Formats: sequence, structure tokens, C-alpha cells
Amino acid sequence: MNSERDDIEAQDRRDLVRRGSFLKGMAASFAALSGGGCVFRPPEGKVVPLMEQPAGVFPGETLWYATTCGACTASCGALVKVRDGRPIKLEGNPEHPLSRGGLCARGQASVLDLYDSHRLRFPLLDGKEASWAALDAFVSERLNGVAVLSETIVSPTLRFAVERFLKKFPGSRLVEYDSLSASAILDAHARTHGVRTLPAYHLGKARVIVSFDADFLGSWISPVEFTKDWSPNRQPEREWDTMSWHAQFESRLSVTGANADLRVPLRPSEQYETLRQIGLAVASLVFWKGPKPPAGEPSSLNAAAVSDTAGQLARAAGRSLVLSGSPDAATQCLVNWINAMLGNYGETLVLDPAGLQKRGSETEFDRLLGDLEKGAVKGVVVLSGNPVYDHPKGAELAKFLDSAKLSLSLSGRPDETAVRCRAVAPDHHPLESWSDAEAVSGVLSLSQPAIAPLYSTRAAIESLSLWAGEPMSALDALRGRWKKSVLPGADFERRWHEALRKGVVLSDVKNPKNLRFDGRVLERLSPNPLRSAEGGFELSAYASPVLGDGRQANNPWLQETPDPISKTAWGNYASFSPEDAAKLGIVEGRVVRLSAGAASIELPAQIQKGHARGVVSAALGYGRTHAGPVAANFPVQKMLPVEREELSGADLFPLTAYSSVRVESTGRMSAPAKTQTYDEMSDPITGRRRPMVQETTLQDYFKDATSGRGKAMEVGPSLWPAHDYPGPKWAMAIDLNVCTGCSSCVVACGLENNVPVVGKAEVRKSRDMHWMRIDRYYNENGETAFQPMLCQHCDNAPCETVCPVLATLHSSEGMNMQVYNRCVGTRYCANNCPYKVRRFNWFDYAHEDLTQNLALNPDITVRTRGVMEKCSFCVQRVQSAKADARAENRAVTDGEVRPACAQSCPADAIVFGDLNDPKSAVAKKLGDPRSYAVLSELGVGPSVFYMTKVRNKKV
Amino acid sequence: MADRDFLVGVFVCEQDLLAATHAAREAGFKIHDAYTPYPVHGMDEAMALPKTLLPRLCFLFGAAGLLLAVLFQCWVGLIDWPMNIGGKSFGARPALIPIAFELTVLFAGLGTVISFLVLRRLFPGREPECAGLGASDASFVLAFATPETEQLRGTLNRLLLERGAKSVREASSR
Amino acid sequence: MKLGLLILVFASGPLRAEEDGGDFQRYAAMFQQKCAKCHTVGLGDRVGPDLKGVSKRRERKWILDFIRKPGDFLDSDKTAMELLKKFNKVRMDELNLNEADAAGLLDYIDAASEGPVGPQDLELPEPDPYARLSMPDEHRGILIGFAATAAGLLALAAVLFQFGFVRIAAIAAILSLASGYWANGGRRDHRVFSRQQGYAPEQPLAFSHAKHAGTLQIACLYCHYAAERSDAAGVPPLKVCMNCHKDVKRPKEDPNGVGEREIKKIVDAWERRADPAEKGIQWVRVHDLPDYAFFSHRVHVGNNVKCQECHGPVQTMERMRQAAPLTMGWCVECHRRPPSEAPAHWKRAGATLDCAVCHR
Amino acid sequence: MSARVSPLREPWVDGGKTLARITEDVCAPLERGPAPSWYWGLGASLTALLIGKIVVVHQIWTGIGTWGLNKTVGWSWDITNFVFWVGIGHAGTLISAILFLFRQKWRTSINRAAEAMTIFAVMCAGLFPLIHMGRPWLAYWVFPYPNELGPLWVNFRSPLLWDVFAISTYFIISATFWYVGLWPDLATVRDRSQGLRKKIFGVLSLGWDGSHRSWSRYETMYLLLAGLATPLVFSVHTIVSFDFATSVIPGWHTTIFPPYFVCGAIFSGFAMVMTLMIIARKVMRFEEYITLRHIDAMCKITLLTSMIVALAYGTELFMAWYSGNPYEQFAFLNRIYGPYRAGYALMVFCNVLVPQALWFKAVRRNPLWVFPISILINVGMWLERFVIITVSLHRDYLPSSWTMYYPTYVEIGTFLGSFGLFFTCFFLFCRFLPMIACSEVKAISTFAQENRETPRG
Repeated sequence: MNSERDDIEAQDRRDLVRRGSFLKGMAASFAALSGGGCVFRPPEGKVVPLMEQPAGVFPGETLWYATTCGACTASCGALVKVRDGRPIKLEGNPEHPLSRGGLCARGQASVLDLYDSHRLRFPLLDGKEASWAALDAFVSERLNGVAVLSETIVSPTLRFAVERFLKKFPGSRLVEYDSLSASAILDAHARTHGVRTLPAYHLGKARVIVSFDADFLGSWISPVEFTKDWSPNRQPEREWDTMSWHAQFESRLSVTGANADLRVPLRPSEQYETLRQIGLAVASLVFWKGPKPPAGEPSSLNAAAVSDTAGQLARAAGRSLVLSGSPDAATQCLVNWINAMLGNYGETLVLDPAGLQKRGSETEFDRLLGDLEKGAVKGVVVLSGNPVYDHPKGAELAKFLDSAKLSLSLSGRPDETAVRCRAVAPDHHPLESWSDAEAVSGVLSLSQPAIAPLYSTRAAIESLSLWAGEPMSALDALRGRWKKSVLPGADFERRWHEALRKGVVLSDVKNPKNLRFDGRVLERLSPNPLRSAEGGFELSAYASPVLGDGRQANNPWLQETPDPISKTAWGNYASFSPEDAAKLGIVEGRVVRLSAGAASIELPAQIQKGHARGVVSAALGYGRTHAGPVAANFPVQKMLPVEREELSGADLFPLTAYSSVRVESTGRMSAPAKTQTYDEMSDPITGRRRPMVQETTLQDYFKDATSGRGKAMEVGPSLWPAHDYPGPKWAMAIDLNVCTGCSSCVVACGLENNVPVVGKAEVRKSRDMHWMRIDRYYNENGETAFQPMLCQHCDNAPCETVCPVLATLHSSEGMNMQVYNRCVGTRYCANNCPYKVRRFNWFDYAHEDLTQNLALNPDITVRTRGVMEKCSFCVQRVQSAKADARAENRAVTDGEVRPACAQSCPADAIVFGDLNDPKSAVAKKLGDPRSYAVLSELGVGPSVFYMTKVRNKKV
Repeated sequence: MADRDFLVGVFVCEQDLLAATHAAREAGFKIHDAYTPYPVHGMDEAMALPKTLLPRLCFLFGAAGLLLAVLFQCWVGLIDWPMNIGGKSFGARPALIPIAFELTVLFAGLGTVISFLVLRRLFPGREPECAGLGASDASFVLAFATPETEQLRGTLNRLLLERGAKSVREASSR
Repeated sequence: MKLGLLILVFASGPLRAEEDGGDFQRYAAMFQQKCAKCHTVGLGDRVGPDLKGVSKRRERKWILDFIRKPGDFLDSDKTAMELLKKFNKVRMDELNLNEADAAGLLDYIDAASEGPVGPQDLELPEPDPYARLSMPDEHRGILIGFAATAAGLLALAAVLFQFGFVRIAAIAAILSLASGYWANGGRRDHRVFSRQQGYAPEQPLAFSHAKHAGTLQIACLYCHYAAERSDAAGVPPLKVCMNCHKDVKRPKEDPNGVGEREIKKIVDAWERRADPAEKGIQWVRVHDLPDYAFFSHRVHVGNNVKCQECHGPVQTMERMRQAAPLTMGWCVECHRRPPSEAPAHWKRAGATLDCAVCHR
Repeated sequence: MSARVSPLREPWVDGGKTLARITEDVCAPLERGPAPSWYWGLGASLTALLIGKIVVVHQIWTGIGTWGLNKTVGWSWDITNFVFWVGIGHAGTLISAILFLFRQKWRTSINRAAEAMTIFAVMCAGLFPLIHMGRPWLAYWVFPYPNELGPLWVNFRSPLLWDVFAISTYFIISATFWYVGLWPDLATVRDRSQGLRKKIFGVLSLGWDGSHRSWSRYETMYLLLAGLATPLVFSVHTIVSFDFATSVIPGWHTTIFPPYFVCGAIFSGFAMVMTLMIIARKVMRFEEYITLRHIDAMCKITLLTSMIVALAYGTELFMAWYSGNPYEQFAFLNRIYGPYRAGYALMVFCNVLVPQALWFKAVRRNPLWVFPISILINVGMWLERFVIITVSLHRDYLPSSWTMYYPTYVEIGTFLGSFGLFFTCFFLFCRFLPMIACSEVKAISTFAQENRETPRG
């Protein structure tokens, strides 16, 4: 049985149409769903009970299962919320030792990928629907001498299945690649430590972090884990020395750079030399006697920044960490050198147990292309990933896919690679399949299906073992392998179930290798030829924290979530420094052409503060041609059918083969879809700074814990006696020091609360619907601050007074309630909200995609057009926690209620609780001298408090 | 009104009308009414009309509106369903004023007009009295209940003609 | 999508296991859950024998052993086999009781045999707990306004044009039809006459709550078991019907054969359950709150609000009927009742009036 | 109506009309049928009304999203138009009521048309709060009627609810005032017509027969209504200004608003009356009734209110500076220097500078000058509301939410449609009802005054 709340209008007529077409169109998947425990409600108010209720399942009850997030190779632990047989939300699994309860925006949104109606619903042969039998027959004849091409396989069980498959077919081999490649780091370690592996980073131990273009809080390797590590060290209220120092040298302004204490814009070509200078300075400080690297291209370096950084590093030897995102192995060798000099290996980064998130090799990929050229490899099995799109040499691969004896994709979506393959054997969505993951050696997490497969898809493990002639189910393969290698010994069943419940198992790494740095390689380093061509710009292609490499490009929630830095949604853009923009004579929104070699793309320009000069940067993951209708565009009234108007952005991957590009202006304009159009903390006329974000330096903070609070205007006495809140009084505290701007909360909130997605055209009109938004400001020094902004649940809420029909009121627990069904839509409340957090339903927003609607939260009304909506402090969670507590005859405990934003935050920046309970975490936060309320001078009495941002710097 | 016969004098200006009215009343004729294109000042005294009730009624209606508005708002806010709206007190007094004022005016205004209609028995479909004599155009008409005797009729006729009546004739209320 | 929220049918208050009333309450609830579908205490034989004074008829140990392992006894014990024969060879379900529970249950049966303490005798709420709803229905108010306007217009028309009676009547008819159509139009939150209080549609299955909840005294929560754990009470899966009806193929008294015919529908549906063409029993929904109103059964059941307080005297209803208006005014009538006026059996009095409790 | 006018004063009606002639003149448009220009005017108004109707239907069908509003600017043209029309609606009742109380005789020629203008303007104004709702079909929820929701009443603290009461009271009282004034004239028309028109006017005139017993009470009632309507006029725009004054938004949250809005309303209302009268006296050939002296008198009031409005602008700026409140200061600087600065500049030009021309009698007495000035004043007053509403909203407290607002064709069409409605009503009024208060003009006519008895004694 399914309980579901829909449209507050609930117009029978529309329901009829909707349900009617739904029943027709979705009969197949529906049967699958009802098998999972659903009763459906046909039109005319019929109620059809199940034949038999599965054990332990109660209609309308929420169940949580531990699983692993499948959105990227970081493989964070996740809990999936299942309601009446439907997974409707993913949240971080607090028991997972790496992600520790955090989950990024992409992970949060991946539940929507499950219900993507653009997924493959059956196998394809030559582009046509085929039976599994026909497909298996076709594939089995052609398996000799093939290469299995895959992005890094993090599942040991799948890797085992691949190995068995390869053994069966001589001449076949596995090629791994990564769309967001870390190949250079692996290659560098192969040269300096003799083992081609990715280290496991322990940022939590690092007191000093120096990062070169490694966006570790945004999209680099395992951002959730790194944020969890990084954020506790950013709390100044601990002892004197515990706030870490973080320097970022980068070509563009990244989320990580925005949170750094020292940020230096740096062209990619300058990275080698800068690292060498820092290395030399460190070498002299730590008396390094070994070989030294040769000089690179001379560059104009910020000498103060170099010596400052080197000094900080040397002071924190063994407790520091240098990171680089450079694709150049020589540069990465310098990073290893500095880390080795500082004795960081074994402390803040470890090679054994190693990081297993990235194992791809660019060399191997090139060798595969060569072999295909020569005919040495006869066919390609694309196990996972979408190399035609997300590899710079995808176009070359595509040529071979067209002509190879066997080109087979196991993609669950008709993506760029799958459409070039002769056969497609669609894999399940991770939420439908049994699997496991080992992101760091020894940390094994399980994936379990939360729903029966919606379509006629088959697990990759099953396909591979079938073709290898040893058919077995994915569950059997998984259990078999776990029984043998993960949980050997007695009592397997109990431990298996325990592992399933927890979702993760830690196994010891046997005999860790003690790898030593070999400095001899330094002398042989050849600095890379990254120098920009004459008149050209260096290219910095990056993955944004919200869309990553673009595999989820058809996910409306990710498309609508703005980039944390540029605040632009629905598409990428080419960022320039203001100086370069002036030189080129371009303004924001001017379409520019970036070209190099044969590749050329057009993007609107974006002028970015803090961007390195001579560099153009743009996000990967956009401009997909075969991702689906959402990636193409998104009309406001309907999700389907969609007229293709324009691509949301352009594909940058082909350009990443080049380090520099030519930039020309086309003369056309294309307005970016921005959710925030004014960027500064100070106003443009008087230049006076507004005090919504209050910030200070660590030095000042220790002198005066309330420093940086600014001078708030005095609030006069109230005319009215305050209302008292005899029960709980809910409140929230947000720590600006650790909010990285990653936008995980934005997505979590949207999914929890059925917030509509409105599309590019509407976002352009400033009509984004986010209840929780992250404001990004630049201060007078050009530094960045993020400020999550949501309904402040003011005690003296200005919005409440003005509503003529009592559609917004104050609850007895201090929450500002919005009653959608009472709202007539005067928008007066939104006008009178000083924080502008209220959102109006300008249209009936798209709920036409019936599959997608399965992800709606049944505890929340779907709002119709013409009503106001806003953050409710996740009142449904408060309600259910209270009901649970009452059923168990106890009070609600502190921390039991966590709104979706607080739950999802990888930095634990958001604390929620009862202000009337002096022992609650939020009450303690309020007592902190750093706490302040935004616009408190208005006397509105917000229930949301912020903690002053403290920067670890001297001035 | 019942079908009644009148003796009417038609005048061309208010001066003559007033004079005739005074004279007729002094002569002891009972004036039924005067019909004029605009209100003629001095006619009240000439016809010895009593003071009207309307101002007092207007006040009463206004007071009723005020009371209703204040009591209803207080009852809703304090007794029927107190709600915390923007942190203000349940019975925040200044907020009562605008609506209390508006309802006072509304009740007083409508009450006065309705009272007037009732007092004068005006309603849609009412037949005007003494129509057709041009009282809505340019004539000033003085109407008497037709005297009982021929003699009195003659006296009145003469009196009116002497005071400048353009004509004197019989008319009916229908 | 709209796989519908299935609703609401009932919840029962006083029989919860977690009650403070101690063992007696616990076992009273257990009796309702496990035994009452086949047995009564003092109300005569049903599927199985009347248990009144059973421990006087048989040895306590025998009874305890029997109810813990009925299967074994029915195959071997002589007394048990006789009883089986007497009761139409309907075998007793395995109850999976532990020793303590079995003893507790028997104690309860003993106590219930003594006097009117069984759940059967629980007092029902006053017949019409919602009679206090005195405010006129909003839509009726609109209709009255509409009718008044129409009457005014008609009067005006009559005076103006001195219309004949027939024409006025025609206009009146058109106006009232229009207003009725308007007021009763498709919008669900505006419906006036449809599916409101008193709505009792014909169901595909002539299921009688009077029979099951009334005569047979089956606890509400036996079938609508989700009501105490979940917001939704749920319509019981067919399996729940089949718990009894796998054995009970016809009622004891079934003069017209209606009972047998209706039971057959369930059994047929159950037997064809693997067939995708079998659509199950398509109940017509009676209690249908608007989608923007969130009602939690578990909260109300947990607070000891009796099912009948909202659903009316279900145990007397041959066909299910919406007894209460289920309007917001009716809901808040209870919610704002001062604690002093709240029924004594509620655990907590003084419910919240926060909008967000129901609207979110 | 009052004591004899000093012979030094010029009469307010030219041409030495007799009473019968006045009746003839006033009823002429009803009886002889309209001039061709009337058809053109009505046609244009109906076209505008139709355009408005189409876009409003489209907007209600599709959603408020067809407007250019966004998350930051929740009100713009809709409420601007509302306040604009309410403001225009002020002059009518004001001319009628206040000038009546002050015994200003010149009101009689224009009060009927001005009251009609009030009613039509309030109708146009009322349209906007209705259609600006996200769900206008639920608009009846703003009234406190007994209902099945608890009953759930309304929020008596909301200025928008005060608006509901103020505007509806104002509409009802204004319409009553107008209708009451019409009775004698309706009777006049009734008595001159035959057939259907006689029937209709017979019903509408409620059987008015010019009885002095009625006149006597009628005058008392009219005086009472005038006395009630005068504070009502002030209250309405005061309450409209509360929409903004009671809010927390810088640029809205201002105690000066009530008098400022009332004066602005009178200012714009008189400008609109002048616009209409200058057209009407030409088209309906009422030059002898609506004389240059009438226009001159109205110009003087306009000039006065313009000065008050200018004072308010200055006070606002001073208070923003003097308050020391940075948000407040920025709000006003943003009006002057921000992206909508052209609107502010034009507003000051139209409302402060242009009316200065009215210091000159030659300008005041020349309709060719007064007409464009009155139009410019209305443009300026519309801009004033736009500046207050939109320009305050688009950049308020948190810079992250700052954004721009641009109107769409739907908003422009709706505004056009409101003019269509206004002028359609006005043209129909001119054609089918006596546009000049016939009985009142008779009372002040030269004929009446010359034949008035000096009080005896």
C-alpha cells in the first residue's frame, strides 16, 4: 500500500487524467512496484488492499535500510528511506567510517535517477528492443579478445566477477579509467614510492592543508569524507591551536578555495614552479639533504605566500598535507616530495591501506585505443562509465565502437556510449541491486536493493557471470565472496545480517607495506609543457560539486541547484577574471567560443572574482547529447514531452585534451540562470557593508570572542508581551565557519519537501523555489563567505501579521507555519519577509512525469499554483519524532529531530533542537559568543542563529 | 399611496411658491406637499415641517457598527480562537481601529439611507405623486387635498392664482 | 502517480498491549488479537467453542498445553479431536505463545468468565459525539447567499418586467441548478453533497461490520492492524480475511445465502491471487480526507481515542458509512476541548491546535 | 441651498440658463443620442477592455507566472495599479463631500461625474487585489463568514484585510452617495421619457417625485452622508498606505505615509477629474456648465496638493538621512541612483516641477495647457507608486536576493484593460445617465438665485 499526498487542490478531474494515463503507461513497472509492497489507488476513490502484506511492513510506515551511495566512486555510506515499497530519500549513514552520516548533493539526488523515465527499460540490440536471450546469444559468440572498459571498479565482488570473466576469455583485459581522473597522482606514486596507488588521505589529522587546484571540499576524490575530516578543525572555540590553517593555490575560485584562509590565484602552468619553490623553502627548513627537482618555467610568484606557506608547513611537519589536482605527474611528484620531506606519509596520507576510489590509468586507455586501431582488441565491453562522453578521447573510442566486432555497454541509460554500441545489457540502478564497495582498503560497505527492479534490467555481476558460463545471482555472488574473504569463519549468517544492518564492515589490512619515498626521481623530472599558447588562455576544466562529471545530467534537482560559487544553475559557462574580461571586452552572458585543435565549444562568459588571470575555466558534465530531456532543457509546465530548445551548457571533455584554448567572442548573448545576481556584502551606492555575514580573524577572536559581530542597531522594547512556549521551542544554529557551500542541504531539503523544480527559464526570472538556499558573498577583500539562508521562524514574524486569511501563523513550538491549503496567494508575506525566503508557486510546476513522482515524499503536500511555500523546519520530522516519543512514553531527545538540511550536512554546520532545553546542542550554540542572528536589529526575533565566521589569518 | 385627488397650483419660481405656501397655510388650508425641481429653502418653515429623526438614527447605526466591529474582533481574537500571529498579543488593540472605523461609517451611511427610504416610503416601482406637472423640470407645484366644498375650492384657486400660480388644476396621485 | 493513500478505516483505542493497565489489559488485547476471531467468552460458540468457564470444564494444564501447541493436540489428543469434529474440522491456528502468555491469557479468560469485564462489554461512546457541531457548513452559507441573491434578482425582475410565473419559475430553476452545480462542482475541497457525512456507497463485497465487529466482537485492530503503528489504518489484506475464511465458508445463519456468496468472492480472489488479471477487491473509499490534511491513526489510537469517536458506531453498520462530517471544524472541536471536558479514557487531553499538525 | 450669493461673484453656470433650459441641456446627451466621437471613444475603450479581459483570463488560467514578478518582487504593477486607481477614486467623493461641507458651489457641475469616476476607479482598483491573488477563486476567504473550518476567521491584524474593509466600505458608501444624488435627476429623466426608458428610470428613481417632505429629509441625509464620506476618504488611503507603512521593508516602513498617500491621492484624483472634464465638456458640449472657472478652481487644489507631495518627497529623504538607518538610507539612494532612477526622476518632474506652471492664471484657464499637465500628473503619480512598491522591494535587506523586475505583456495588457474598464463605464455613464447634477445646478443657477426670496424678517 502506498500512501501519498498530492496536490493540495487534488482536482479529481486532473487526477483522473493523470491516473488514467499512468495506469496505461506504467502497467509494467507498476506490477513490479506492487510486488514490492504496494496497493494502488485507481480512480474513483477505490481502495484495493494487498493480497498479502509482507512481513514487517506496515502501510504508511517508514523503513530505513543501510546501503552504499552509487553516485560516484567515493562510495559513501547511505541510508535509504523506504516508504510503502518506494525508496524516497537517501541520507548519509552515520556508521560509515568515511562519510560519517554526510552525503553530498549528488548522492542525495541519486534517488531521483532511479525514477528517471529516461532509463533503459529493456536490452537493446542494434538500437532495438531485444530479449535477454537474444542479447546473451549475440554477446556470447563475440567475447574472445575483448577489452572490458570501466570506470574504477570499487566493488570487490564485481571486480572478482570481471576477473573470472577475463580468465574465461583469453586475450581479454580490463581497462579502468576515471572521468575525473587522478591518474597523475597514481603515476607519481608509482615513480616516487614504487606502487601505483592513490593514498588514503586523513585530512582530520592535518593542521595545515595546502592544496593546489584540488577541490577536496567540492568534487575531488571523496569530498564528503574530506569535509567530515576538515570541518572539526575549523572550530575556533576549541583550544588555541586547534583551528587548522588552509591555503589554496588555484586557477579558479572553487568551493575549497572559498573556504581557505590563504587563497592565491595561480595558473595551472605555474603550479610546478610554485610547488618547487615551496618545496625548496620547506627543504631548507627541515634540512632536507636529498635530491632537488629541476626548475620549471619561471613565473611571477607571490613570494610572501610561498614563504608563509612553507613556514606553516614546516611548523606542522607530520601534521600537514599538500594536495594537488594537477593532471601532470611531474607536478604530483613534487607534491609527494614535499609530503615526504614533512613526514606526512603514514600520518595525514597513507599508501597502505590505500584509497581505491580512483584507479584509472590514462596510459592504459591510450594503449587500448592503440590496440583497437591495430585490431589487437576485437571488441569493447563498456562495463560502467560513459567514456564516449566523459573521456577527452571519447570521440576516437566511439569510432571503434561503431566498427568493432563487439561493442557492448552495460549502462542502464541510453547514454552517449550506449547509443554507439551494438548491444546494451542495462544494469540495475544501485538502489535496485546487490553490491558492495571498498573505497579505502579495509572499509567494505554493502549495497542492498531497496526496491525490485523497475524495468527489465540485469545486474552487471549477473550478466558477466552468465557470459562467463557460470550464471549466478548477484546476491549469491556477493554472499559467496563475503563468506570467503570478508567475513570468513563461523557464524557467517549472523555477521552478514549485522553487516547488512550496519551497511559497513571494517576488515584489517594484512601486513601493510611500509613504502618509502625515493627521491632519485626528482632529478629526472621534466616540467610539463603547460605554457599557454600565444594569446591563448590556459584551460581549467573542473567538476562542479553539484553536477560532477555529468553522469547525473538528467537529474532535475542537480540541474536546478546552482553552482555554489557562481550561483548559476542549468548550464555551464566560461569564467574569466575581471581583468581578462575587460581585456577581451566581454560582459557577463556574452557567448564566447573556446577552441583548441579540432574541438570548439560555445559558452556564455562569466566574470569571476578571484579567478587567475590568463585562465579560462568551465565546468564539466554539461552539454550532454544523450542524457535525457532534463539535461537538454526543462519547460516549466511539463516534464514530458519536451521540446529540445537548447543544450544546458556545452561539453568540455574534448577540450580537456588541450591545456590551452583560443577565446573569441561571438557577439551573441545568453543570460545565465542565476539564483543570486548581486554578489557583494556591501551595497553598490554607499559601499557600506551589510552585517548579515559577520566575520573576524582568529587573532581578533582570541582577543574578543564577540569580535566581528559588527554594531547591530539597538532593538527597542516591544509593545507586546512575548508569547511563551511551554513545550519545546525549536531553533537552529548554523556555523558559518564550517559551511563549505557544498549545497548538499539544498538538494536534501528539496527532496524531503517536494520542492518543485522550475527550469532554466524560470530560474533566469529569479523564480527558483529553494526553501534552503546558500547565499554567497564576497567581502571587501575579495574573500568569500557562504551563508545558508532559510526561513528564520521569527518569533515576531512580519509575514504572519500581514496574511489576511491566516495562512501563516506561529505554532505553539515557535515555528512559523505555512498552511498551503489556506493560502490565497497575495504574496504579501513574501514581500514583508526581510530574508526573502518565501517562495511562490507561479505556475503549476511539473508533476507530469509519473515515474519521477514516485520519489515524492508522502508526508508533504505537493503545492499547487498560486500558493506560498517556505521552509517548515521539517515539521513532518518533528511530528513523527513526537509521535515516536509518545508511543514510547518518553520525551523527544536532543538530536532526535534533524531537518533534512542538518542531517545531510557533511560539515555538521547545522544544529537543530529545542531552545527551551538548556542542555540541548542548539541552546549551547546560542550561548556561544560567536552566535548572532541575521537582521536581529529589526526585532523580528529569528529562531535561526549563525556563528561568526573566523578566518585563520593575521590581518 | 391610495388614489387621492389633489388641487395643485403650479408656479414658475420658488419665490412665488413660498409666498403661496405661507398664504395658504395662514388661510388655513392643509398643505399636502410641495413638489419642486430642487430643494427650496424656507419651505420647511412655510410648511411647518417637524425636525427629522435622521441624525439620531445615523448615530445609532454608527454606534451599532462600531460595537459590532469591536466586539466581533475581540471575540475572535480573545475567545473564539486566539492565535499567535507575528508574536502580537491576542487582543492587540490598535489593530482593531481600522475595521472598527470602516464598519461605523458603513453602518451609519447605509442605515441613514435605508431609514430615509423607509421614512419616505420610497422603493423601486413606487408611483410618483403629482407626476406630469413638471416638478422635476422647471415647475414648482403646491398640492392640497382637494377641499371638500366647492367654495373652499374656489377660495384656494383664487389664492394660488393671486400668488403667481401659472395654473391651478386637479391632479391625482396616480 | 497517486498510488493512493488508503485510508483510514478504523482504529481501536482501549485494547492496546502497552497500556498501563497491566497484565489484564495486555491479555485483553492479546485475546482480541489472537482468540476473538473464533472464540467468545460467554457469547456462545463461534468458529470455536465459547470459552466461558473453560478452566472449570478442563484441567488448567491441559488447556495451557493445548493452546501452546494446538496442532499436536488436534492430531493426537482425544478430547481435542472430538472438539475438532464438533466444530466442523476447523483447526485452531498456532498461536506461538510462551508459557507466561498462555497462563496470562487463561487468567484473562477466567476473569472474563466471572463478569462483564471482557472487551465485549466495553462501553461505547455516546451515539453521536459530533452533534455539537453547530456552525453552518461554509458551503451552505455560500448557497444561502447565492439563493438570496437569486431571489433578490427575481424580485427585481418580477417588479421590472412583470414576468409571468412560468418564466420566473424557469429562471429560478436555472439559477438554483447553476448554484448547485457550482457548489457541488468538481473541486474536491468544494464539494457539498458528495461523499460527505452519511456517505455509504455500495461496496463490491457486502461486508458487514455489524456482523464482524458487532456480533462477532472482532477487535478493530485485528483487521486494521496498521492503525496503531502507522498514520494509515489500512484496509486489511485479503490474507487477513483468509485467516478465518479459509475455514469459515458460510456463516452459521445465512438464510439467503448472501454470506456464503460474499465469502466466496474473497476465497476466489485469494485463490487467484497469483493471476495478474485478478484485481482483488476494489473497495469504494468511504473516508477520504483531502490530500492536504494529514491525519495520524497511530497518534489517536495511541491516545486511546476510540475508533467510534470518529467513525461512529461501526459495530452496528451493515454497510460502512461516514458517520462524522470529517470537516476541519469537526476536528478542532475535539482538539480545542479544554482538558477538563476531555473524555476520561484519553491518555492526554488538550490536543494542539497548531496548523502544521495536519497541514504541512 | 444656501444664502444668496454675493453679486460680486460670477455665477458658476454661464449663459443665464432657465431651469427648463438646464433640464434640456443635461438630458440632451441621453435623448438626442451620442455624437460620433462618443462611438469612437467607446470603441477604443471596449477594445482596451477586451485586451485586458483576454490577458486576465490567460493569467488566471495559467498562473501569476505570466507576470514578471519573482521571488524578491512579489508586487509590482498589480499593486501599483491598485493604489493608482484608489488614488484616482479619491477626488470624486472628496469633491462631492468635502466641497459640499465647505459650501463650495462650484462642485455642482462636476460632482456627479467625479463621483461616477470614483466608483469606476474603485472598481478598477478592486480588480487588482482580486487578480493579483494566486488563487483568485478563493478570494471570498478574506471575508469573515461562518464556515466549517472551525470556524476559522480572518486575520484582523493584516493591513490587507483592512484594505478589504476599507475599499468595500468606500465603494459602497461612494456608490450610495452617488446614487442618492441621482434620484432627483433620474426622476427628471423618467418624467421626460416614454416606454422602456421610463420604466427603467422609474424603477431606479424609486418613485422620487420632488416632494418637499422628501427634499427636506434628503438634505439632512445628504449632509450626513457627506459628513461620513469625508473621513472615509481620508481613511481609505490611510489604510492603503498601511499596507506599506506597517511592513518592515525599508522604503515602505514609514510613518509619513498616511498623509502622504492621502494628498497624493487627492492630487492624482483632481488631475484625473480635470482630464475627464476637459474631454467631457467638449464632447458633451457642457462648456457652459463646466466652465474655465471650474478648471481654474481645480488647478488651485492640484497645485496645493502638488506642493504637499513635494514636501513629502523631501521629508522622506530627510528622514532617511536623519534616521541613521543604513537600510533606509540605501533604499532612498537606490531610488535616486539605482537601476530604476529614470522612474524616480520622471516622478519628480511630473509631480513637482510640472504643476508649478499652475501658478499662472493664464495656464490654469487654458484647457490646452491644463490637459497635458493633468495627464503628466497622472503619469507621475503612477510612477510614484511604482517607485515606492517595486523599487523598495527589488533591493531590500539581503543583497543575495536583490534582483530586477520587468513587466510582461500580461501586466501591461491588464493595466490597459483597467483603463478600458474605466473609460467604458465612463462613456456609458455619460450617455445613459445625467452627467451633471441637474437639480443641484438648478439650485445655483442664475435663474434660481434671481427668483429667490430674501428671507423674511
